[in-house]
Parts: sequence; C-alpha cells; structure tokens
Amino acid sequence: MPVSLNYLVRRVGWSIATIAGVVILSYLVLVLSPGDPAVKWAGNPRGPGAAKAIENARKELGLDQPLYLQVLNFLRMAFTGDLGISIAYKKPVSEILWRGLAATLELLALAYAIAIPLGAFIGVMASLRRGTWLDGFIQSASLVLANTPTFWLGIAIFMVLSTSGVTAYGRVDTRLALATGFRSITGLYLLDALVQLNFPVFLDVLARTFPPALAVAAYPVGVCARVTRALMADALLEGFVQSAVAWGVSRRAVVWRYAFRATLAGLVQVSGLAFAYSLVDAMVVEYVFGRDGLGRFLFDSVNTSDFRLATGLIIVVALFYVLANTLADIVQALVDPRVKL
Amino acid sequence: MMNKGHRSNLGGLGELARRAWSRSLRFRAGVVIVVVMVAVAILGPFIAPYPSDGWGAVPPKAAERAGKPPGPEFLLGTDHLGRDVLSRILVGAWLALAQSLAVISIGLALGLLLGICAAYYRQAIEATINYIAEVFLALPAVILALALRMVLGQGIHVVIGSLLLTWWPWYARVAYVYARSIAEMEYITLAKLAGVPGRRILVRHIAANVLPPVLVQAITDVGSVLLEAAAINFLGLGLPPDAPDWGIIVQNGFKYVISMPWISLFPGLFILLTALGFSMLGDSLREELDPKMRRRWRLWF
Amino acid sequence: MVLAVKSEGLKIGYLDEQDNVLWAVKGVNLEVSEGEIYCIVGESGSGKSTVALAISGILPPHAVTEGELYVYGNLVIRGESRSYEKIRGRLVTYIPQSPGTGLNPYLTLGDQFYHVLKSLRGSTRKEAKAEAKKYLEMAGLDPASTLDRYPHELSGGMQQRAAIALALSTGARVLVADEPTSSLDAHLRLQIANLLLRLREEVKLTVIFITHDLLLASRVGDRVAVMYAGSLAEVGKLREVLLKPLHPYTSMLVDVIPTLGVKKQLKCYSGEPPRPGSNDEGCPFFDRCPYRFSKCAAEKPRLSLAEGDRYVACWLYGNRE
Amino acid sequence: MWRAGSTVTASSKPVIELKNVTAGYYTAEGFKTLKKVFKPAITKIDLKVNDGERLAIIGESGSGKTTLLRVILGLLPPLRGDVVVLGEQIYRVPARLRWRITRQIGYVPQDPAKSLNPRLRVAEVMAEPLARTDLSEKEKAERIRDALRIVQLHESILDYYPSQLSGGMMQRVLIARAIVHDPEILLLDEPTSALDVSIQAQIINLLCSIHEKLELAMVTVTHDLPVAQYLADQAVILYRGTIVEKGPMEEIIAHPRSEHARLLVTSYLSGLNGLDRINRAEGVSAGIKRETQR
Repeated sequence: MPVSLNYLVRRVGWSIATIAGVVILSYLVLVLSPGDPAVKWAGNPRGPGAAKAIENARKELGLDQPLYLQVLNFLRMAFTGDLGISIAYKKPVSEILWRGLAATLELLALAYAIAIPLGAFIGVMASLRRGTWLDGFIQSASLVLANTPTFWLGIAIFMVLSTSGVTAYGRVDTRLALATGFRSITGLYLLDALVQLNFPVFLDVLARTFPPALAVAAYPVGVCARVTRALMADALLEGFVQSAVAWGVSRRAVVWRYAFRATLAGLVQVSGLAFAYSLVDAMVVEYVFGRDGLGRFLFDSVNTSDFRLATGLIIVVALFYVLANTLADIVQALVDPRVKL
Repeated sequence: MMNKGHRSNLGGLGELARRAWSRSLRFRAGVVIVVVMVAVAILGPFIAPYPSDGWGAVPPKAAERAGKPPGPEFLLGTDHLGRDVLSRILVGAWLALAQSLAVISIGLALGLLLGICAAYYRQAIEATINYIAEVFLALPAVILALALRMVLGQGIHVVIGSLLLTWWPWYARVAYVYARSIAEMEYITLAKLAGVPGRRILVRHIAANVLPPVLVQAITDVGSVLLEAAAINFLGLGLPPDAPDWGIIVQNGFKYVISMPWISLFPGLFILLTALGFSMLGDSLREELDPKMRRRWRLWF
Repeated sequence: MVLAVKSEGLKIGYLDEQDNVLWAVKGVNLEVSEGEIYCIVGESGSGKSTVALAISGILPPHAVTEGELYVYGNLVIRGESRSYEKIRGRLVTYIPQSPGTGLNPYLTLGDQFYHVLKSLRGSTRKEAKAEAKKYLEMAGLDPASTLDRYPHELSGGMQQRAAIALALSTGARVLVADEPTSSLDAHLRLQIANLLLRLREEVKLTVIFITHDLLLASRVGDRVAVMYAGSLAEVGKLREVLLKPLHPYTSMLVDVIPTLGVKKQLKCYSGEPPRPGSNDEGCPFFDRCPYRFSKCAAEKPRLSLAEGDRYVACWLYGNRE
Repeated sequence: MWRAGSTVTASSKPVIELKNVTAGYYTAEGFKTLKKVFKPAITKIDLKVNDGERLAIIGESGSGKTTLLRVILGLLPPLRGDVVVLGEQIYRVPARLRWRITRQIGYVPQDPAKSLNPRLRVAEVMAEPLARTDLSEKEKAERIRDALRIVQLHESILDYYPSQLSGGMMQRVLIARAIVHDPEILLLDEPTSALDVSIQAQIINLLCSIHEKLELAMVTVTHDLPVAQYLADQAVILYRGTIVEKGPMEEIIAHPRSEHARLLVTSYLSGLNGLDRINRAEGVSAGIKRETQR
C-alpha cells in the first residue's frame, strides 16, 4: 500500500518546522546570553585583529538589524547549508561536520545492524518463555544493558582490548591506508573500502569500528529486547493470533509472521527514538576511542570556545535527530497496511 | 451482586507498590538498591573512610599513596592524586541523586501540566505546546548542555538546565497521549454536558487518570536521567572537574585506564547500579499497571 | 453414534493478578455427536466461550484446567496437561468472535490461506491459491476481488465470510463458532447463520455454535446446552428445550427475550449472574430462582436425566442419577 | 442575550427539533492535504420530539445515528440546518455556555464501562449534574437518594468505585445520574447493548417506569428493533444518513414501507422461527409450575 502524499507532506513539513525552531533557538541562545554576541561569534576575543574580527562579526550577523531580521537571516543561511567558518579549524563548519557525521553514522549503523536483530530476537524468545528462568535472565540482562553508562562501557571495552594487545584506536590504520592507496570519498570508510575493493582496509576499519559499536549497541539491544517482549505479550493475545493457532498454523509462522509482524511498527518507532538517543552515546564513545567523529568536534568546540562549530553541531545533531524520527514514523506507517495515510 | 474485594480500584501508587512488593523479586531488589543509594547520599560524608573528598585527615600525606590498587586499606583503591576512590564515590552520591531527582520532579510537574492542557484545550494551545515540545525533543541533553556550557559557563545549572529542557517535553508528550485517550472517554463528555467546571474535569477526570502511568514512567526515567547527567559531566560540560560527581571521577580515571583501571571502573558501577535500581522499580510497577503482564505464562501452541 | 467432542468433569479457570484461580467452567460433561449442530447458550460469564476456546485449543496462557476433554477419542485435556498438536486445524477448526480482530491485519487473505495450508499440508503458494479460491467461493465471496485484499478493506460481513472460508480450508470436521455473529448487524447475522447451515450440509461438519442469542440458536441448532455460571443448566433437543424449558434459568431466558411483533410484558427477574470465582456451594441460580427451596442453597444439583433425552441440573427434578 | 430555557414546556411543545440538518466530518485524503473534504454522515434530517413522547432512532452501524446523537447533544455543529433543543438554537449558544441547555438532557451513553471515571466514587459521579445548581448540600443528597431509589439501588453503593460494580449496576448508576437533576429529556444511546438479556429486561422495565413516573421525553438510539419496540411509541429509521421511515412503532413493524425497514423487520422476524410459537403459547413457565405442584 503506497504511502499517501498527504501524510508525507504533513510529516516532513512538521519536521522542517521543528528544525527551524531548533535553528532559531540556537541563535537565540547565542544572542540572548550575557556578553556581546559579536565577541562570541568571532570566537577568540583576544589577540591581534580581534577588534576587526568583532566588527566583521557584528556586520555579518547583522546585529544592527532588528532581531527578527537577524533570526530570518540566520535561518536562511542555515537552510542553505552555510554554517559559517570555524575559528579553530579555519574551514567551513558544514564541511568539518559532514566528515564527523560520516564517521559517527558509520559507527551507529554498525551498532544498530547488530542491536536491532539481536534485541528483537532476544525479546521474542523471552516473550515465548515468559516466567521461566530464561525470561528472567533476559529481562534482567536487558535492563542492565539499557542502564549501563555507555561511556563507561566504552572505557571498559577499550581497557580490555588494550590490555590484551588489540588496538582499536582511531578509524583506520593510516599507514595501511596510504600503502594500499585508500581514498575516502563519502567519509563512510567501510563503504569506500568496499567500493574500492580494498579488503585489507575494509577489515581494518571493521576491526576498529566493531569495539566501539559494541559499546553503543548495548543500550539499543536492551531497549529493543524489552520493547519486543512487551509488544509480543500483547500481540500473542491478539484475536488473529488465536484464530491462526486454532486453524493449525505452525508455531514458527504464528510467532514470526503473525505475532512478531504485529510488533514491528512499535519496534520501528522505539528504534527510531533510540537511534537518535544513541547519537550522543556514539559521540561519547568516539571520544574514548579517539575517532574523528562528531564527538571530537564537541570537545574541540568547548575547549576552543568555537561558537560557530558549536551552533553548527547543535543544528546538525537536531537535524539528525529529527530525520531519524521522521524516517521511523514513515517506516512505521509503511509497515502497517491498515494505516490509510 | 457486589463483591468489594474482587478488584479494588486501581488506586494510587501505594496500592500498586504493595502488590509489586508482594509479587516481584525485581521490585524488591529495586527498592533495596534505591533505599541503599538514598541512605548513602544522605550519610555519604559521614561514613566515608577518608573524608574531605577522599584525601583523609592530612591531605599532603595522601599524595604519597597515589594509584594504590583496591585492598584492605583502600577498598576501591586510590586515584592518581592519592584520593580514596570509595570515599569520593560516597561523598559524591548525593550529587548524582540530586541532579536526577530535581530534573525528574520539575520536568514531570511541568510536562504534566502542559501535556494535559494541550490535550484538553486543543486548537492553538495544543499546537503551540506540541511544537515547543517537539523542538526541545529534537535536542539531546548533551547538545543542549554544550550550548548552556558555552553561554553560561560550567556548573550544576548546566546539567540540571539542559536535562530539564529535554525531559519536560517527554512528560508533556506522554501525558498528552494518555490525556488524549482519556479525553475521548464518555465520562468526559458526560461531565461536559452536565456543566461540570473545566478545571474540575481537568483535575478529577483527566489528571487523576493520567497521573499513575506517568508517575510510573517517571520512576523508570530516573535511571536514564542519571545516565545522561553522568555523560554530561563525563564530557566536562557540567560540574567543575574537581567535583566528586561519578561521571567526573570516571573521566578523571580515563587517562589512567591502563595503569589504574579501578578509578574509572567503580564509579561507573555505581552509576549502573543506581540507574538499574530505579529502572527495576519502574519496570515492575508498569508490569503491575498492565493486567496483561501476568506472571505465569504457558505457551499454548 | 460417534462422539465428536466429549468432556468429563471439565473445569477451566484463569489465574488472576494475585495468582488465585477463578473458575469459569466448573465441571462440565459435554457430549457432542458427530454431524449435529450443538448450541451452547449462556450469558456473559457463563463460561460458554471458555468451553469454545478449550475445544479449539486456544485457551489463553494463564488458563488452568482440570478434568478431561476428548476430541474424536483423542485426549486433549487431562488435568493440567493439554496437548493439541494433532487437533488444531486437523480435527477442530474455529470461527472467531469478531471477524475484525480474527483475521491477520498484516497479511492479505491469500497469504493467510497460504500459511494455514502450508502448515497443515505443506502446500505451495500456487496450490494454496487454488484451494483459497474454492473456499472463498463456497463462503459466497468473489475470490478475484478478495484474495489480494487486506482484511480491513472488506466490510464486516465479508470479513466474517472470509474467516469462515479460512476455517473451512483446514478441512477439519469439527467447527467451533464462538459468537460468530455478535458483532454484525441484524440482517448480516441471519445471512451468516444461513451460510453456516448451508456449508454444514455441503461439507458435513459437526458445529459447536456458541451464542448468547436464543433466537439465533433456535434457528440453527439441533441440540442445545444452556450454561449458567460455569455449569450446564439444561441439555436437550433445541426445540424441546425452548418450547418447554425445564430449568428455571432456561425459562427465564425465554421469558426475557424481547420479540418483534409480540408485545408482551417482559418478566423481570432480579439479580445478576455471579461473577467467575464466586463460591459454588449450592445451586448457582439460587439467588434468582423463583422456585428455590432449602436444598438448593445447601447442595449443588448435578446434571441428570429428567425426561426423554433432556438433562437438567435442578433439584425440582429429583436429580436422579 | 441568551437565557436558559428553564420554563416547563407545554405537553405538545417540541423539546427537540431538527430542521434540514446535514452534519458530518472533515477528512483530508490523498493529495488534498490542505483542502479538507466534507463527508456528510447525516443529510437533510428533519426530526421532532414532543414533550412526553417516546421516540426510537433505529439504524444499523454506519447509519449515522451516533452523528445525529452528537448533533442533538451540542457536540457537533451541523453544516446546515437548525437544531433546536428545549426552545433554544443550541449552536447559537456559545460553546462554553451550552451546558445550560445540555444539562436538561439526561444522557445515558452506550458503554457503561467507558462512561464512569474509574477514579471517582459513585457519590461523586451522581453529584456531577447537580454541581452548578443552587441546591443545598442536603437537597442534593436527597435528590441522589431519590434517584437511587428509582433505579432500585441501595444507598451503600455511593461509596463504591465503578470497578466494583457489575455491568447492570453501572448502567443503573448512569441512569440514576441522568435523572438526578430532573431533566426534560432522557436520551439513551444503545441502553442495553452491553448487557445480558436478563439484565436487559430489567433495564427496559426500569426505563419504562421512569418514563411513566417522570413524564419526560425519551429518545432511544438503538440498532435493536425488538428493544426499541419496548422503549418507544414513535420510531425513525435511519439508513445511510437519511431518514427512510418514520411513524408509530407498531405500524412500522407491521407494515414497513421502505426497503431497508422491511429488511430490518424481516431479519428479526425470521429469527423467531421456533420461538414465535413459544411466545404465542404464553405458557413458558407452565412446565415448571406443573413440576413444582407435584
């Protein structure tokens, strides 16, 4: 059943409005906070040429204009992808952040490729054996996973690997990359290596992405398992599951094609929420594992007081967040044939 | 024919908790953990073996015992400056609880109020509240903390402020969803037709029914807030680096993770344990709220 | 005569939130012969639906059983243990109460036929499609326009026809219909009942028809069992039971049905059926019975032969073994 | 300036009057995201209920009877047409004051389980319609007690929560609540569809006696023709949003003129099959009596 344009337009429109709200908010935070926004915008207020930089910033920000014009101007810039030039890196913020986002996305994608199937499978198993020791174990384990501080887990994994002599630091072995002539095109190294049929690099990247991905996956595994278990409990009591059982449909089909199918929409929605939530986890873990992802720029922006990078980061993360949820909503709608969109 | 004991009114959390206590092992474990943690938070400074932030009585001497592994003298070892890790954890316990409980209580109150209002008044109020909630939901707490940190500088206000801004819309959303389903109930229509004043409908009919599930949700969320607060502090966005917050202790130990892993290990375990305690409470309470989640279950096919 | 379904002292209860057992069916002896339409009539909470679930093998997971239940001589319930592997879909099939929830909303009808037939006979998609066409036509649906549809795209009456087609496609000989018409409009109710009657002739089925609607039962049934508070009150030929009810409860049921075109004063019986889990000392109908006497409060009457092949559980009839 | 029509109307005066009412819902489908399409659920309805009259609005699912009900209750402004309840154009009254009219309607909703707030005791539920009256607490208590007496419930029920009541008792509580403030109209939405037959009979008899005692207009919305026959003298048959037949109940049953009414009547009559004879015999309980006299 095709998704109607109506729903798509409404959902996407709502998302754009949300992003606009975030952009305005990030601007207001900047302007309305104590201190001269031009000074902050310019970054480092000391040193030679500071006065000129501040002057430029004032002009560029249009601080002489009324506030609503400033906001509109900023919105226009943000929506055209112009997030200004980073003070610390002396490069366009959007360019820096894109590279960071690619690294983070790669990590997240791997983590979720592990987490969702695993979590769903565990959840289904628990729901089928409710009240047994297996269920109790799965429930407790998923609670523990969902409540483990990701940064701490990352450190723990990092420590274990280091003491056993495995290096999982950074994204790729630079010497190996140079030696094999690996070039990054999209910023997603796994994809790039695969496209270039550069298997040594591919394996190296995978080996370095896998440990942090495990740390990131802990939370969604726990969440998915718990949600699946709860949804399955409802689904297994549905009338259509009952009648399918009475008609002699095999257990496997009943569990996966009937009951699990009914939990899919809820699972997608929760995964979408968790995916957005995991973005932050991934950033923290990147910091632990020394990967050049968004997490690193978070630190850099704080340590160098790079306001442009920070605002850019806020907008990019919000964009990502909204995108993940919008996609989840649309997929969720696609999954249910009853939803007439 | 009436039988009073058949199924008592799904009244208050007290009744719910009593049932959960008698039936769920996880609930009891959760209660024990939470009670212990609250006790530690209150008594922490008094029961810590080495008071004064883990330095002990004579701070200069402490420098000589830097990096001691866990042992009988220092149960959880000492950090790179020679401070007793256990003492720091105990002293910092109140910080962890205070941050998360403050966020949950204020966020819950605000969210409930706005969510229920949105569901009841509809139209412009509904759209406005939903939009604002949506915008703040799109910002992870850590990112907001980054903004606040840059604008306002370090401090506990960054942690609580950023978490509050991201958690109230969550409760507004949850309360809104529950309130919407209740607002469609016939008893609301009946009350409106009879001319019951709007405020009474809001309080007695809608809020009274929205409250129990949302409160249970809030108990579960204490753990999540605790984790987020720890992450913010770990990243150095919140409390100053010498505060005995658990997240910060983990951060301090991170630089020495190979040589002195215990510095990071134990505070992390405390975060995990406390968050787990609250989640267990909320989880088992939710199971009690849902009559479908019976304990015994035999596969019938 | 071959007995299709037989139960001896069948007790079924549900665990409540405090893990107490609430007995919904309290010792029922049923004997359904092959080829007949056997109606089980009762009000809500009488346990009629629980009996239906037990026979079709879909008691919910928190159900507790006692006693014995046989389907064509196969022991399916024996005390706590239940085994339906060779029964479900093979000997017994089922029509759900509400067609809207009884069909899988995520699969097209064709796919649902496929899963049923694949599980039972290992059919391929192609074979399943041919079979599905046959049964949809039998149920009065146009296969071409329904096979690739999702259930929600059909009207309520069509959904119920589709459910019937699916139930029949299993090829089972005993059909349990659990209030198959209660969610339908009046004129559809009649259509579905007529369809069941027709199909039963065509396919030679034993039908166990659960309903709260005496009028409908009177239209379809051969024999009837009236249930009250988890026990059988009266069993016999449907016509006889309705024309000359012996049990006070049956006569009450007949008395209180509003009938179109007959404007009589509805007799008012006070009281309500007991909830499941209430005490079962004495006759369950004691509170509401106009003919009660002291023995009724003290001892529970057992179902026994009253006259002809009428069984009544009432002390008015001596309750001889 | 608008005033509550509290004066008692003369017996022939209409209490509800619908003139050429078309109502329905707006939907947005397909590409028409911004332009909403009006889908009528009822079209051109003319309806008049006189004081003291018993009317049944009969229709199967999808006939628009719920929409009609909402229009009468002031919950759904019609697209066209006039809705006059108790002498007032109900949709000319601002929404926040509409309760002054709707309070005069004792409304009993369809599903008792959804119509009682699980967190309010029966006493609080019963007191709701009296909330904005100038009765003293004592008078209110008196009214509640009277209403309970009419529906044959014991006073101790006031301390109960809905979850402690059976379906029949909930329905009685709702009926008591509907008549506690002495309304002009009793509006019943499928009053017995959620109940068992034996309790249905109790409720039917109860409603008939209430009508006699309180002398109010009683409007029953139902799909169940046999039940309507007991609860109404006049009937209106709805089919796909329009009135296909109206007139005295008995005449409609005996000689349905429209096709849909005929279908409806026959589907109940042919269900009789064996039972019509039983009822004609009138000797249902005779068998038992013979036995008891033995």
